[in-house]
Amino acid sequence: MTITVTLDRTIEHLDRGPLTRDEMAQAVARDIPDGSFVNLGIGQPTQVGDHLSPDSGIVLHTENGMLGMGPAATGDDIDTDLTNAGKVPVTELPGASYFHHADSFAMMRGGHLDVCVLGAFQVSERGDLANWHTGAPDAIPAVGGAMDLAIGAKDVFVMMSLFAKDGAPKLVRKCTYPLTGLACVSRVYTEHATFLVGGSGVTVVETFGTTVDELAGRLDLELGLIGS
Amino acid sequence: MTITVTLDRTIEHLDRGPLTRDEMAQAVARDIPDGSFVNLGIGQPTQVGDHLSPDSGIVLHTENGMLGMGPAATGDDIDTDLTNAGKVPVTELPGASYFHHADSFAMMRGGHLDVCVLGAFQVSERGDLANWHTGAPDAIPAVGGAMDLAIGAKDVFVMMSLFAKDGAPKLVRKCTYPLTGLACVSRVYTEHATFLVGGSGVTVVETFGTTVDELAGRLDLELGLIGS
Amino acid sequence: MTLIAQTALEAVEGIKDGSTVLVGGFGMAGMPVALIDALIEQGATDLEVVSNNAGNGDTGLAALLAAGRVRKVICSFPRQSDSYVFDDLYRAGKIELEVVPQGNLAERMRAAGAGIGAFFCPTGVGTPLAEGKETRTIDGRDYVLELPIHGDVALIGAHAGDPMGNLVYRKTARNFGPVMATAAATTIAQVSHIVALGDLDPEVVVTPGIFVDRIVHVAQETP
Amino acid sequence: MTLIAQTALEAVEGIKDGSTVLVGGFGMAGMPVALIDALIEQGATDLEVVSNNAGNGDTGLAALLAAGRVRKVICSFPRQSDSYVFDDLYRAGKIELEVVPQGNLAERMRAAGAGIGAFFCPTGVGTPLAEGKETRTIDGRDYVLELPIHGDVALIGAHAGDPMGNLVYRKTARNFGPVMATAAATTIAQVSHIVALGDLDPEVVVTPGIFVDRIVHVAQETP
Repeated sequence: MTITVTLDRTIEHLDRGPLTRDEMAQAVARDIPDGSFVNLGIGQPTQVGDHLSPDSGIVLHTENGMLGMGPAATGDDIDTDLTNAGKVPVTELPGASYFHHADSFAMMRGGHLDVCVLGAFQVSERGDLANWHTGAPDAIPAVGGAMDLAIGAKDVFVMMSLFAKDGAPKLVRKCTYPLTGLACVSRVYTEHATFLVGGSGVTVVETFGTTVDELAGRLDLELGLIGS
Repeated sequence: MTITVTLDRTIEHLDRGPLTRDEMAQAVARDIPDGSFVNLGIGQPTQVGDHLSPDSGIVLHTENGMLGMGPAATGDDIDTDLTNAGKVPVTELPGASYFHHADSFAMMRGGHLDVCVLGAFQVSERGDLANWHTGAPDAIPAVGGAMDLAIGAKDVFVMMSLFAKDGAPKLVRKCTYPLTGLACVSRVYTEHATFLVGGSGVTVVETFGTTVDELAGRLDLELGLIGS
Repeated sequence: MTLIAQTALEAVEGIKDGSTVLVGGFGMAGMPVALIDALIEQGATDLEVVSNNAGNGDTGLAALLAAGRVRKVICSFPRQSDSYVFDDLYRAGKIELEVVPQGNLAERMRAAGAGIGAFFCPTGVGTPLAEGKETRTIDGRDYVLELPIHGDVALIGAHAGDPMGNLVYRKTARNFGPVMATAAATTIAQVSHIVALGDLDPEVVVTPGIFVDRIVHVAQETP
Repeated sequence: MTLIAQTALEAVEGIKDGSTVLVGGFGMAGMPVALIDALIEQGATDLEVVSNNAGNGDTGLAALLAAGRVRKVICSFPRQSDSYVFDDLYRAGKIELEVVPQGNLAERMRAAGAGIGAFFCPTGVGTPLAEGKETRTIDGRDYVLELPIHGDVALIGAHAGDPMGNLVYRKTARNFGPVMATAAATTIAQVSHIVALGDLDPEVVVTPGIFVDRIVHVAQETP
């Protein structure tokens, strides 16, 4: 799938931003082409679903064995046999299908999904992803489907805050956390800006409430501009 | 699965034999334990099905995607979407299931079938099988499921005539025809005798219309006797 | 997004010369005859065809071969009582042949669809079909390394499809269809019935629509 | 031959100390709670458990762990908000852990059931979970060699089963059950319904009875 980028839009949006989480989810949703097959990772990426138009023809995959997943289930619609990968009860849309775990991950690994949206601890300029382990020596390792998702879609979008709590950038030259996947991320959505990564390095698509120069000052990276 | 051999029966049956093809099929059927999952190869082995008792609980697999295959279909029961591996219309028994080719051969390769019955050009004393190619230089090679079947059941039984048209034995020290599988055959049913092969060599289980000594004279093999 | 084509010819539009075409079916069961006929009309040539057999009589795959459109056949069993079109081309040196054990044919396409780079397979060890291939002993058993078979296009037959491209099959006509659908960049299915969205129970869908690019309704003699 | 056990305890009879036990379910969906409870009562110990998670709260898998019966867990995601039983055992060095990416967990069991000796997988390349494993570049992409995971026993949950052992599942409770059923020497299923032979449409059977050794009826809250 080719992601089409509109070249004539303003890169720096100083009138709004930083974006709220919901606005970030909206920004991601806007970039998912109609008719795509999409997997939304656990946590924040799940919110992207709220901004997908029902007539977009976008079909959601959940790695625990379903295509055509609908919104979260409430009240009488809750069925403990029907959950998303975060184990939250969900609903089924017309045209859905169920399959087992090996088939579900074969579908991902085989490159049949168009877009996967994930959270991250760090993303590197070449698109390496670190999102499964902080590297803390006492942490109990747990990977779930993170590594499968990282390599399992034609495009991997990351949604994350641009800076960690200690102020360190999370978009970096080289990840210091244990990796989830190599050169797999194509886009990074943050509250301050949206970036393309991989290939020729980091390109700023849009900023929100900040200038590219300000961003460059806070990131230890070469920043290219979209369309330049 | 362990094949239980009755040790107190007479080995040499001089009063009957050589067996007809139908009697050979009957001999094979008698040795298939109740409740087995069985694949019958194309051609002569298919006849074994005629001698399996309906209350044996034996379930037939066909590699084109079915368990619970019934007898050949006739008249109005013929459905071109329902055939065996020989492309002959068949029927469906209660408790049947359908699956695709990858799943069907995974089932075989994974060792889930108990018995497979095949024809052969040659079988060696250690159980090597040659049944797909005569080695003739102008023959068009065609293997079908032969190699998958050869390695795909806990026990592989071969049904064949003991001698080729030119009189050469088909149960041999070493196959001269191109191989289908190594050390895969456990039993060989012929019109003159039934043999165990593999492991410790060739053992005569029963003869029909001939003595063990006569057989030994016609075969270039050491013959052991069952139970000895 | 699955396209519902109005004709078989529209369904096969754009198949390029030199393509690898996976063709479903086992005997006539599941054979996408209308799509093959359309491919003959469409005109793509220099094709590599992957199918269980290499054509019967003068129709379907045999007609495609007879039209000189196929450079190579990858199959398990070319030689049949009525495979004279293939036989003549092969004996005349006009077509290449790669014989693959039937289960390896299925598993190699499954690997292609599942993103597996290669797999160690016990089938064919010690036989001429393993010659030149890497072998390895794992846990006391011998295996041959087998590579995926990717298709540019898959042509398959199914019983019913919905507008999402979800497919169900009938009996042993299922055979190679579901596997080929996963292994090709573009999958085209001829179906006996097109049903409305929501008419296929999600529990019984065999091929999820994500694998299916185009479907076309073709009346078939079986229900 | 599939045995219809009268009780969950009868269904788990004979599971030996030291067994590798594949346990189905993803969260509570498809989790064979009654079989795990029966396994606790049955008493087998020194077990290696393969499951997506490592237990939640104090019941099911967590209770088996708390009873000290599990030597090692192979799973994709042990750490959860309520995985305190596993967490404590792990931090105390009382249990081994092998973390496997979720898709590799499924595919490695699929390989075991399908007679594949090993496979080259793109998942985890360049990450700590690939350390020490053979890697290879095939057709320009990097892969890690992954080995099958065989079970001595699989404990799975399904929606309905028939006397042949054929199983169907409900919605996302299908998850690991069909794969684990193929990968274990003995597969034991708890089902919400036992139906008569012939009551399951052969087209919709998900796990053919050949993979199922014992089934037991256990009333469950979902239909």
